[in-house]
Parts: sequence; structure tokens; C-alpha cells
Amino acid sequence: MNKLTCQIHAILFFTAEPQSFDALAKLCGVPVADIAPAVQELVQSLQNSGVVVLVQNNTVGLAIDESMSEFIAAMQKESFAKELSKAQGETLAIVAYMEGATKTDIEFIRGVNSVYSIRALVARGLIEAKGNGRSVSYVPSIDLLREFGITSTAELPEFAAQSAKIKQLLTQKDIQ
Amino acid sequence: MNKLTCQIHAILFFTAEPQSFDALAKLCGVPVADIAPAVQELVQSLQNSGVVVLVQNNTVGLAIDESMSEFIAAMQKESFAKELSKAQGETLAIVAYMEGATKTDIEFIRGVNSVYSIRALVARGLIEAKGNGRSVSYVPSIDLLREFGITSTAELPEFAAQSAKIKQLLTQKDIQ
Amino acid sequence: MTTSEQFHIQHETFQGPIEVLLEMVEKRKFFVNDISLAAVTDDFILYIQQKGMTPDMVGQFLAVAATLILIKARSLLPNLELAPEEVESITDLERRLALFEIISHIQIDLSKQYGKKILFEGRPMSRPIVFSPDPHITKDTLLPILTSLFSNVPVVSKAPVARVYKTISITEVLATLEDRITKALKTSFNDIVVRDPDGDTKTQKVYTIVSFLGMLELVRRGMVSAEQESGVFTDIMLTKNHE
Repeated sequence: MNKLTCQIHAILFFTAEPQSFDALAKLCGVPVADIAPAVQELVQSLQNSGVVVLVQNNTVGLAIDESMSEFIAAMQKESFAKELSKAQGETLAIVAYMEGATKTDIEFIRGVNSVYSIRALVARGLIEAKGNGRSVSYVPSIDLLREFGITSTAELPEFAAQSAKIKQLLTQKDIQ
Repeated sequence: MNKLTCQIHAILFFTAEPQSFDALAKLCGVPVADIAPAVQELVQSLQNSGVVVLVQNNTVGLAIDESMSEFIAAMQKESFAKELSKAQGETLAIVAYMEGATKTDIEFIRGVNSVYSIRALVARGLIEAKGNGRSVSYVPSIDLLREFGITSTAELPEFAAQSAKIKQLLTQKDIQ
Repeated sequence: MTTSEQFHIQHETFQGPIEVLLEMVEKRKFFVNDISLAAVTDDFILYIQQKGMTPDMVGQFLAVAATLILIKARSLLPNLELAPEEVESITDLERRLALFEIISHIQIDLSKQYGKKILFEGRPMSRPIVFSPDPHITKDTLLPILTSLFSNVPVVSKAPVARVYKTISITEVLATLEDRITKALKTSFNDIVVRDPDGDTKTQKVYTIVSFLGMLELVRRGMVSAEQESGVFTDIMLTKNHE
């Protein structure tokens, strides 16, 4: 692939969103006319790779190949039916007892990178992200509370004592 | 690409998260032994495409090629100025160049308690714990490769020479 | 400075005994060997006395100091025979220094390279959120999961400042040394006097010599007075000088 094609591939992978030819031209600093041939090269290169390039109305995006989509859907369905992993259970417990926990709060208590557990819990609708950028924090979803048969996390066993304990532990986050 | 390679590509692209060979084998319904050759094919196919395949610890993930990093960094406004403390750098050096080290190994070489540094590196996702109980050892992760802009630990500064020296000095210990 | 900042700084700048020793050897442009290690022994002991250290730090430093004194004793008395474990403690220290030297150089390279050129991750493809609870997780199962995590969080003692800054003064360090040397001297002298046929006399002799060197160090600094009552083989009496 030539440099421009690589850049387009990288942008589409990085953003996971379709991009207009105009936007790509601006990002890559090239004339719009250069985009179409590069996109054509990308279509060629990713043929028969499990990932396809979709082009429509001067907009381009990546997607899972038709032949794979059933497989991916089944995979996703299965992952949602599975028990939560130990990591996911821990992450959920922290968010339940500390509404508004951030990624770094969770990682401090768990001592392990938790980005994928958080992502999985969001995808399963068990927790929700609030805010944006660096200040994103997580709260239990309404559906989860309903599932638990409670109207507020305050009804969780020993809520007051345990959430105070978490806050106390987090005061050491800056120390260490 | 053969079907298995396409499936792996689709999974990695769809989830945008590293997957262990074990997990991939389960998802694709094939023996674990089949995964490594398919991953090799994927490495080949995506060469010079703007996207690279990272393999470490029988785990595989996709990332954006090194030649694109400045471009992507410029594209997103947030800056990611990251720093390693001296203690963390030493601990990371031991884990990476020994290709897996226990807490005892780390503290033998550094001469100081290293619990905090180990924990900080695990929380940042740069190293991962393997095994459990007393035999826990720490190994470099895919994120370590990404943060250093390399596709294998062998690309770390003077890796082959220094790693051999360290291993040789450590084996003297076991002989006695 | 806030309390937490102070702790942080203390924590990050804490140099272990191996690092301190290596710096001393490198500062003199020496290679690591018996001669250079014997030469920096005094500096090292001085360092322990002058730096404010927590008790566990002092412990780690004293272990290294003990090996250094052994190396110095050997360099002063070439015929001195060392017990196998003493030889091992010396080679061990030399190996640790060699390893640390390599690691600290790598660390500099790694810190330069870290985060400079990142291979960025892609984002996951957006997918509709489907509420998919795990029937095993109920409102009562989260509590034990949470509390089991608490034990993993490293807790700084409740009064971190008091603990971290509880330094051992020079007098305290020397008092400890003095105490140990006095005791060591007594026991070792007893051993020699009794001439226990089954005892490991080699080790004892070395221990006596090392203690003796340590005692001389204290005498030289005027911390203790040594007195031998009468005759060559009588007990040496140590008295602590009052400041």
C-alpha cells in the first residue's frame, strides 16, 4: 500500500467510524481527488481478509466481512450469555459501591489495567459512562439496579461502610 | 487469507482488544495449535498496511503502525505525555530483559522493596502477572510494545546483548 | 508541601543500598572489585549514619555493610580464611552490583524511548448495548468480591509521616552497632576460651575479627572506649563514651 492508503487505513481503524473523502483529504493534507484512488487500493488490499471497505457517497468505512458477520454476531451473543469474568465482577463491584468511579480509581483498587473489563460491562449494559474525555466516570445502569431489585445503590448490603472504605483507600492513590 | 486468519482478523478488528491464543481457539472452534500459523499469516498480510499485528505471551492484538504514530498523535488533540519513574523504569527493564521475572528476582537486583513499582506497572498494563501464589512471574505485555513503539521486545535497546548478560549473571546464582 | 507530596518524594528518591554503593564506586572511577569495595566501605558506613532512614531501610543497608566489612577484613588480612557462606555473600554482592549497573543503564534508555512513539490502538466497532446480566451476580454477591479486593491495596501506615520520617540518629545507629559488637565480642571470646571442639571455629574467628574491626571503628570515632584489664587473653571491656 502507498503512504496515503496506509494513512486512510490507520484513520479508519483508529476512529472506527466512516469518514468523508473531504475529511480524509484534510487530515492527510492531500487534494480530495487523491482520496478515491487510495480508497480503491485499500478495497483491493483488504479483499478476502475478514474486514471490508464500504464506500458510499464519497464516504468510506471499515466493517466486518458479510461472510464473517454471522460468526461475529454469534461470538458477541455468546460473550453476553457468559458469566462475568473475575476481572469484570471486581470492576462491577467497585462501580456499584462507588458511583462515579473513574478508570484510574478502578485500576488503583484492582491494581490491574481495567480498560477491557470496563468496556465489556458497558457493552453488556451493566454500567454506563458519564462525562467525557479524561473525566469519564462510571455508574451502575438503571437496568442493573432493577435486576438487583433495588432502586438505589444505597440499598446494597453494607453500602455506607464499604463505600467509605473505598474512599479512604483512594486517598492513598496520590500518595503511591 | 484462509478462513481462520480472516476470523482472527475480524475478531481483533471488531473488539479492538488483544486476545489470547486460547480465547481465539475457543471462539473459532479450532485447536490452540492452529492459532500461531494463522497469526503468522495475518502478520504477513498486514505488512506495510498502516496496521501492525503485535504478538507477545501467546496474545495477539492490532495496533497502528509506527510510521503513523506522529500523524495519529497530531490528529487527536489530547496529549499523552507519559513518564516512567526511575524505580518503574528499573523494574520494567528487569522484567523485559529477563523475559519474565519474579518479585524476588526484581528485589535481588534492585536491592529495595519493589511492590509499589510492580503494582504501578501492572496497573498501567505494561507488565502482566503470570501464574499464581509464590510462583507469580511478571512478563511484558502487548501494551508495553505499543507504548515503546515496537513490535517485539527484541527491538528494545541492545536487547540481545544485555539480556544475555543479565541471564548469565543470574544463572551463576543458581549454580551456587 | 502537602503530606502526600512529601511521601511521594521520599518514596521515589529512596535509593537502595546496591544503588548507593554502585554510585560510590563509579564516582571514584573504579571497577567493581574487592579493592574498590574495601575502599568505599567507610563512605558507605558514613552514608548510613548521615542519611535519615527508616528502620527497615537501615536493615537493608546494614546487611550490605556487613559484607563490605568482610571484604575489607579479607583485603587487610590476605590469609584470612572465609566460610563458604561468607564467600558467597561477597560474590553475591558483586553480582548484584554488576546486574544493577546493567539495569540502571537500560533504565535510562527505556525512559527516553517510553511513550515517544506509541503504536495507537483502534477503537472497537460500535455495537448496540444489549442489557445482558449474569444471573450469578445478585445484589448480595458483590460485597464479598469487593472486600476481597481491599486486602490487595497496599496501605501506607495510618500515620505515614511519622513512620517515614522516624529517622535513626547517628547515636542510635552506633548504639545498635555497639550493642551488637559488644555481644558478638563476648560470645566469640567465650568460644575461643572454651575451645568448643564441635564449634565452627573458622566462622567464629572471622566473626571475632570482623567485630574487632567494627569495634576499632567505633573507638576511632570516639564512641566507645576499649579496655583490656590485664594480660593478652583477658576479656576486652567496652564502655560507651558520653557526649
